[in-house]
Amino acid sequence: MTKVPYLTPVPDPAPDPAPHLLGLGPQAVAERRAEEVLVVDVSGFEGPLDLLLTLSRTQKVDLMQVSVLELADQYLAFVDEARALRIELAADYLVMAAWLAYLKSRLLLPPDPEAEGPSAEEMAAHLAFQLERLNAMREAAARLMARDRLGQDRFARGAPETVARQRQVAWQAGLIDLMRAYARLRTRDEFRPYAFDRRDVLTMEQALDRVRGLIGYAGDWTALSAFLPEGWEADPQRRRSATAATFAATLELARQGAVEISQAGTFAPITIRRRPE
Amino acid sequence: MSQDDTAPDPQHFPPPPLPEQERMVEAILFASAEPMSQREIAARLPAGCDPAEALRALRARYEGRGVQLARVGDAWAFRTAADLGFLMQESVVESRRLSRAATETLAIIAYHQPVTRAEIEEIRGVAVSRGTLDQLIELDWVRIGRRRQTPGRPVTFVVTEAFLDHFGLESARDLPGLAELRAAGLLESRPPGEGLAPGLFGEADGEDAGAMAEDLFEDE
Amino acid sequence: MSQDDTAPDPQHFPPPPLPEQERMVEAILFASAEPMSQREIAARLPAGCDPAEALRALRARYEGRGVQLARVGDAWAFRTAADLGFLMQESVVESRRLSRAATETLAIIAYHQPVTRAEIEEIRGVAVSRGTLDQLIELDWVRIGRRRQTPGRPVTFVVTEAFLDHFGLESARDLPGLAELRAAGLLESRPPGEGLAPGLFGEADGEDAGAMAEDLFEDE
Repeated sequence: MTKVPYLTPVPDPAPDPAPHLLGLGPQAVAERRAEEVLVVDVSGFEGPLDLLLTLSRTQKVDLMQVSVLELADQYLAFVDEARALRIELAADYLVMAAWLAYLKSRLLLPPDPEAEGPSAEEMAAHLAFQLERLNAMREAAARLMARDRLGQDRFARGAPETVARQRQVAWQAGLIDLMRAYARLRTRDEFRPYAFDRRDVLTMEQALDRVRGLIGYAGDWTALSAFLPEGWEADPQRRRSATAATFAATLELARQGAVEISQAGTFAPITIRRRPE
Repeated sequence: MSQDDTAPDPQHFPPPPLPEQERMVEAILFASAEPMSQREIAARLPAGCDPAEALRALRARYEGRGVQLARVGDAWAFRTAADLGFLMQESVVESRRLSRAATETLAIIAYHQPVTRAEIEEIRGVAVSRGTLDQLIELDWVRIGRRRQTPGRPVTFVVTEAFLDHFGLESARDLPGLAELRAAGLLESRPPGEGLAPGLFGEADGEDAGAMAEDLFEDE
Repeated sequence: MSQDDTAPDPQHFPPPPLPEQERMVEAILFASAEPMSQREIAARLPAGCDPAEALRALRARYEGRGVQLARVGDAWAFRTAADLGFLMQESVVESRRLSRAATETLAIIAYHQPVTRAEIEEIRGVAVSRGTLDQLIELDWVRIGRRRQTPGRPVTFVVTEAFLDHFGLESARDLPGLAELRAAGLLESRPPGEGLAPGLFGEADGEDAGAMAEDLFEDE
């Protein structure tokens, strides 16, 4: 169902053209029919509960005393009338009608002691409660709307003053900055932009590549120093860098589960081997 | 207010005397069209001020005046006295009349908050169209609250500070007739009786059923 | 005021008492977006009111308050009391690092004061912009000292008390010397003669070379 407005002209179920319409095309007949459909403003109701609430007012009793049986009759009569007028009611109105018909029959029959679930009276009481609650909310809404509302009865300052955002810049400089700046200037002749000198540095990536390649041959414990690249052992600075990078690389490989590392004691030579399969 | 806000700060001057603080709060609130929370006010005051005390004094001072200091939830604002509204009729901005669906939905949210869409539909007996809630949210009278910790974790709706401001309420507890409605049991969500018409009375479980029904009733 | 406004009109109720008129004017002026003339106010008030009297009373009432009833040309409006204008400003303090040029210039002045502009430029190797010195003077960290008794009698620059205060120094003589800076590891450059070709680095290109290196470490 894609379109269910409350009021849709019902297409004629029985194509039984009246005599005076004979001779007209079927389309013209349909148009005439559509014009005859009486439009009743069912859309004025906010659903079946609203309709029930309106009907209950005709009983001219307090909502607590409303006769649900009578209400059911009124509702069913309304639905019948709408049908007679060929007004297509939305599905929930029909569901409500069916339920009320059921409730009515339950209310009229002597109670069945075997029956499970709520009794007919309980169901009727719940319906009455729902009507009362809807009515209460409707009254609350009216009271709310009748309050002294802002912009209608109460007013805010008409000319609010804008708060100026002042941007204050606090310049920051510490003594260290100052001294650094001065030192930089005074040592300018010896100053050079900081650049990493890679000539004597073995990176961890390089070491990792190297150890990965060699570890396949190290089934037995092999000293870490054996993995240092050639030409890096002699110069202390290069050896330091190569050792550190290689050790870091083996740690990484150990983490990956590729090698095992062993050291007999503090400062003892570090040995590694491929992890046995 | 946290400790820090009230703790004396040795780096600052002592706070101005209370009458002066009252003047300051008066100026700050007069200048703002929107309610301001105590925290916001305090942020504008010199260090060490106590807006709560100043607000109390200020409110008493404006008692019975043409302009009043109104409490709006956790915030404060100057508003003209309601009995003088007739003088400002020219400045009334004609607001679009709210539909009955919208006013009812608003009342249900205010009195039952936090409330889920399924609960609103249960009370009204009809699907709530997206447009109705959108309108209330756009008016800044309703906002989405926390999710209900029930299956489907449906969102709940609550009313806002702007709602309180608009309707002249200090808090949602001051809604007219709230106590009576509660005493009458009309704000309890009574479980619908079993065997009631399915889909009509709240058995529509949460968002999905609502969304489906909504397509059918887009025009309210 | 025309005669008609004040003449008693038998068709209307008697005008409200003056305190009530005062309340009304208070509300009208509060809610108005524009200052309102006495005539405009009168047009809003019930017949027979005396806005002039109400305005007088209202003005007296707000005397010394945080908000004042101010006369704006021929019209009236509420305004924040002049002495509380500072509350209408929300100051956002934005801290920014001093530029490299300013820091260096400041350092040179601190270490060499009193120092002329030409001397600063000689040490920095680049021209010192007027703006840099202006900024330091505005910050009250640098001031103009005595003129140097040399040809041209150039002005000298010295650091101020505020400078010493800000940097926590008792006197400019407390600034550590180069040797101390180096010992403290504050000299980033390597000791000279480590196999670097002199002239390749750090010569002549003052700002540029430095700025390049600096970009790696701090945003200025």
